[in-house]
Amino acid sequence: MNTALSCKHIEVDFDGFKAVSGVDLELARGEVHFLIGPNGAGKTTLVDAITGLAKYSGSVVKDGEELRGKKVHHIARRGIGRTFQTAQVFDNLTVAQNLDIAAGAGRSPWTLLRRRRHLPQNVVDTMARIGLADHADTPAGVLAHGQKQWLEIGMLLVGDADVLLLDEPIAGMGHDERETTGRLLHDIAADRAVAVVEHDMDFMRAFASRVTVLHAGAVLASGSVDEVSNDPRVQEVYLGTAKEAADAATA
Amino acid sequence: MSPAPVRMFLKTRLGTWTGFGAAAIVLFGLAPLLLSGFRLGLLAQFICYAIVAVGIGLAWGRGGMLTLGQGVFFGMGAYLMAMHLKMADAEFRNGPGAVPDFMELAGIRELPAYWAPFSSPAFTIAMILLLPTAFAVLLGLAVFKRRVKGAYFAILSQALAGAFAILLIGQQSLGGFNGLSRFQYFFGFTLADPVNQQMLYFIAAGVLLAVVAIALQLRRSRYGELLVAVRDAEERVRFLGYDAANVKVVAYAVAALFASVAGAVFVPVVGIISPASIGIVPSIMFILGVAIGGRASLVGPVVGALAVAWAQTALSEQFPSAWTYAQGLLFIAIIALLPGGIASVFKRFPTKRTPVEAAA
Amino acid sequence: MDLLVGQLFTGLSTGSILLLAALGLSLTYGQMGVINMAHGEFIMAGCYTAYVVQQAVGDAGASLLIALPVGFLVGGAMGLVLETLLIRRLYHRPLDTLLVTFGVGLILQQVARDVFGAPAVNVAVPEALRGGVDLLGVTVPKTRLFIMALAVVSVAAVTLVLRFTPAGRRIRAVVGNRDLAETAGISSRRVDAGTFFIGSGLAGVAGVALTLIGSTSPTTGQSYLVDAFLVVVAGGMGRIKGAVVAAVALGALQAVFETYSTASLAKVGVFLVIVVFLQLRPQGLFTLRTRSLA
Amino acid sequence: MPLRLKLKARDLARTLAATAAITGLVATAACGTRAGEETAATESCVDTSGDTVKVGSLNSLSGTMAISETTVRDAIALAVKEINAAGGVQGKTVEIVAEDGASEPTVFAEKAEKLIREDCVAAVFGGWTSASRKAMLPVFEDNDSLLYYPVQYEGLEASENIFYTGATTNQQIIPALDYLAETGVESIYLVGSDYVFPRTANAIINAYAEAHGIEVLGEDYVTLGSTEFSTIVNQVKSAGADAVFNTLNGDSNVAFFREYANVGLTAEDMPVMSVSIAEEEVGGIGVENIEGQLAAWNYYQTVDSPANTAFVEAFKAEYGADRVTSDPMEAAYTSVYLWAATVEKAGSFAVADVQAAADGVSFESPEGTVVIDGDTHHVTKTARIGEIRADGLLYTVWESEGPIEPDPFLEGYDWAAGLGDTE
Repeated sequence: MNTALSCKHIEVDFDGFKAVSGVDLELARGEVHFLIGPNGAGKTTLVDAITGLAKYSGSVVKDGEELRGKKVHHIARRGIGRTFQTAQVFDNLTVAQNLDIAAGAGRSPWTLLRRRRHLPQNVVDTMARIGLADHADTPAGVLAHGQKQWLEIGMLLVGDADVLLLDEPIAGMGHDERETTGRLLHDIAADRAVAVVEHDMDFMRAFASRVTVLHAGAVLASGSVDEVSNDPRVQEVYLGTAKEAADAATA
Repeated sequence: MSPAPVRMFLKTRLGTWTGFGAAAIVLFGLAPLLLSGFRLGLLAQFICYAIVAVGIGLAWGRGGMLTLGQGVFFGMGAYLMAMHLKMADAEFRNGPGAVPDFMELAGIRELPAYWAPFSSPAFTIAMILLLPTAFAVLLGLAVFKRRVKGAYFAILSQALAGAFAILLIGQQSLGGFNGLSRFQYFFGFTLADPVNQQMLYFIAAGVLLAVVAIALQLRRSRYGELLVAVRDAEERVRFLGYDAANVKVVAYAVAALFASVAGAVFVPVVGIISPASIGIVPSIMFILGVAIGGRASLVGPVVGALAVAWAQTALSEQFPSAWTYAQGLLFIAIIALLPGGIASVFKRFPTKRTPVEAAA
Repeated sequence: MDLLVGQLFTGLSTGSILLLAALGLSLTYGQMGVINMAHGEFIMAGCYTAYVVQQAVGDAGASLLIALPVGFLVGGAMGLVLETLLIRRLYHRPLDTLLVTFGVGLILQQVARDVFGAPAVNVAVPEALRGGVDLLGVTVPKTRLFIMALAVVSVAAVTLVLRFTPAGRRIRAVVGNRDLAETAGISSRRVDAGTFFIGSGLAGVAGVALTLIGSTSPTTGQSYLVDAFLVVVAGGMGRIKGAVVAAVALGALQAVFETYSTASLAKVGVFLVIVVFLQLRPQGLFTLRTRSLA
Repeated sequence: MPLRLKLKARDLARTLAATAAITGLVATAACGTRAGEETAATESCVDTSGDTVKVGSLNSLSGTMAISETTVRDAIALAVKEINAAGGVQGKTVEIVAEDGASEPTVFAEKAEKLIREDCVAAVFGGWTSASRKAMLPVFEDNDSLLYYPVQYEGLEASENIFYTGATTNQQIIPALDYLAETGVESIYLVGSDYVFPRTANAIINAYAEAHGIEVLGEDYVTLGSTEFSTIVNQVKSAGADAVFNTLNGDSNVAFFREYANVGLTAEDMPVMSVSIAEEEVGGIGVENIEGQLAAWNYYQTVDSPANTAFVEAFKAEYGADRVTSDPMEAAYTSVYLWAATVEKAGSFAVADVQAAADGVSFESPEGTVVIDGDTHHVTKTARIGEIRADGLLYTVWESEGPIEPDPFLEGYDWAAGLGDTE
């Protein structure tokens, strides 16, 4: 297994409330790793911790380097990219501009202060890959919901992130868009580690290479889709209670 | 001709040159021909406000930093220039090391040490360019790195303006409440001479064009796009690996530099700088023109600042009370109903290439 | 000893004035993230309420007691109107709200000038509050004791309302998590209006009280506003506890600076301390830590 | 497309270069007089060919100073009206061009320039704060025009282009100190707003005190507009001086006197001598807080003279019976008459003629006879110490023996040597 990111005993404490308590998590290249769990299980908080937004104890190591205590943008520069529950794109900039910015975190001040002469090749390629080649000059704000989420994923791709933490990437998508997104995730996971926070069980079953179930801030179970689905504890706390919620969100 | 094609044209290289050419003809040709010496001097003063406005447009309109304390940087530039002018006057009258007249009156016999270097024009100009910029960088780093933003930043910048004005009032060696005034010469030229007053106007106009050109380049550069990105989704930018604080600091520092240069030109044009011109209220009044003209547009803040300054002069004498109401109503009406300012009225036909012009 | 007691008292007294001016602001800012620049003018409206009531009633003591609740209603009503007509429509645009309310403040000042005239008017101090009390060798003016007491009562009242009334619980729920509160069936719109009413009413009360020590003129409110904002910034948004501690701390700081340097430098010193303080605690003294993105 | 974009990268440099070139060219071509060379005198545009002559009235009608300065504007308008009713100046009707100084020095400078260069007024009346006067001074000198400045000030100034009709320090501060010394005051405490007048006044007071054996127990300044006096009043009280000398300005007085009364200090045990509190301000402070305290001016509404009775009556008739008259108003009113008398004497509106004729011009003003001193452009004034009484008015309790000659640089006082050098 090609481990990209290794989290050991992560704990996040909000004024006495332990949102995440002692989570271990390994993300491997080549896998689409789903993080599931009921509301308040600590999934998003875990992502916040890894990306440097939330303070935590424990350790997050990527390619041998400890990330705890580093600033958000330093962690991002080490190839850890994330998306948000509601897609965060730059509404007033075009798709091309969005991607160009995402591709340029390492640019020199001199480059920044000049105009863009032409789009970098990886921006052009990525636009095609996320299906937005025809929208290069469209302001991101007018894109459809699903397109924004693809754009956000595309922004991580051009930024050369090799650990992608995606927070509900198919929320609000129709069936075809989900399929497309699922295939895109597998495609990009070929040489990257992809973690997906999701509620949608069908989507998870269709596309997960590995699943970790969180409950009340701790790992309940981890393994293949089948292993997890057959775990009686998971069925008890999660599939029983959250199924309706997930279905409601899907509808 | 509808506005959209005009705007499209102005985006082209030829259009940019045409725009600057037209502005140069108006500023350097028409204005001196049509306006009396007094009105031209007044225009020079308004242009100084417009220069500040260009900076605010950059920091606030493009960068989302509502800086309610530009009076601080305006004041720095103005006081630095005024110190040089007072030194030069004193040395012209009484030789090197002479004490400026207002200090004699305040009973200060020895030239304070920090005044001495300002007898050098080069040092003065260097300080006008460097000191406010460096201060803005330091303050910006202190504030933005700690992710103090939005309303917190606005309040802090406002408190800064208040504190700065109070600090100056307490400094007798900087003229205290009365400030510095009564300048005779500007780098060797007699300020009382109308020809030299016209020269000052040309300098002000030239600085305005230069400042607009710099702002234009910043807007069209990759940095300009990045700045808008930070304005609209700062966290996203940070998670892409940028230090968003640095992006903001640059715009804040450039706005400070513009304000400082404006202050430095303001002093010989108007002939006085005092704490009354740089405190909390003058600082927030800088915002009004920018809001009216269009915070996110390039030319909007310039037009807005000129319009507000003109209206203030023209209306306040006849209707001092009505003018205050008008100011209040303008703040409410423009910001609540037309947040893009006047500039947005001409953008009813959105062109595909520039969605960044939308209001913050 | 005298000096120390004097400073201690001055700090508490200045702090209680700051607190009165900032309490309502802290509430509205915390509730909606709205910076109300017209808050100072609401204080000014409270001052003029005291003036008008005194003109009508005559007796200074009785008029003060009447003016306090009337001032609350006047301030509150103005706040309600402002919230309904403007602030509600600018939700999610906090910086624009700041500028719009500044415009409102300008207009209110001019209204005061046109109605009451530009010169300061006199609100007489009730006989019972004239003179001072000797405490540990320092003469403490009764008016300042009254203001300190009023500050304590105001804080207590706000705390009680927030903690023990249904309306207060709704306010706290919305401050804690607006979306969640809405899904729980709380109309955040009505809560906003209610909060603004209370916050602005407190400004009115502050105005009435401040006539005891300061002048009543169209620009009275302005002089309190910036300091009040600094209290809110330093205290942390929406935290009554933070506002109390910050107000007293800034009051004491001001008093100490003033004794050892000049009053002018004291203002500058306080500002510097706040900037340094924000390096340590960027979100102010007390904050709720939540997982929401800032 | 890429080609076009490529060229654009250099736009900034080119635009800047072009701008610099244009500015440089135009500016060099426009260069005028250099330091040391004689400047061509600016031509006055005052038009005296018609039946009217214009004068400017420049006062803050908005902003913090509007409170005080609108009263001065009214007094100027009254004087002009009376003069016109009596046949005008040199047979011409005087027409006022009113401008708003907006309580901001820069606006004063701008409006002064407008009055001189656009409206072509023969003289300007107005200004209040020292800052506004300092801002206007270069404008009047550069354009060689006349300003009549009607407010008591800190002295140390004598411009050819300004007539100072308010008191200078030896007509207000020094008599006030003389009065305190006469009544047996041996120690004083100084409280003032932080700006030039209080600082200059206190420098003089310190010098005076040293020369006359009076002890200065403290000297405190507050920010203009400050209303926090807890610390200062406590320090004043514990210092236990015989009197307080108060140079506070505006709203600060309200807070100061309330605090003063509230800690139990009274006019009997520690009188306060104020130099910026006139009839207008007493109302806002509250008579009950300030009754019995002292003020130093040259004029009170209660001055008993035929000229003043006529002035007060005319003012109340014009603006309402509830209005009061104060020192700066009287000085402004007087200044218009002084200008008219000087023009009549010179037989000309020209600045040089007025300047030449000014010495010795006198007027029976409400405060008594005032005479212009041609050297300093100040006027002789009678000093009066007033006591604030229950009706809110000030009553003279002490008066100098006749008008005092102006001495803005305090050259006639040995102890004041070195306080401020002549220019």
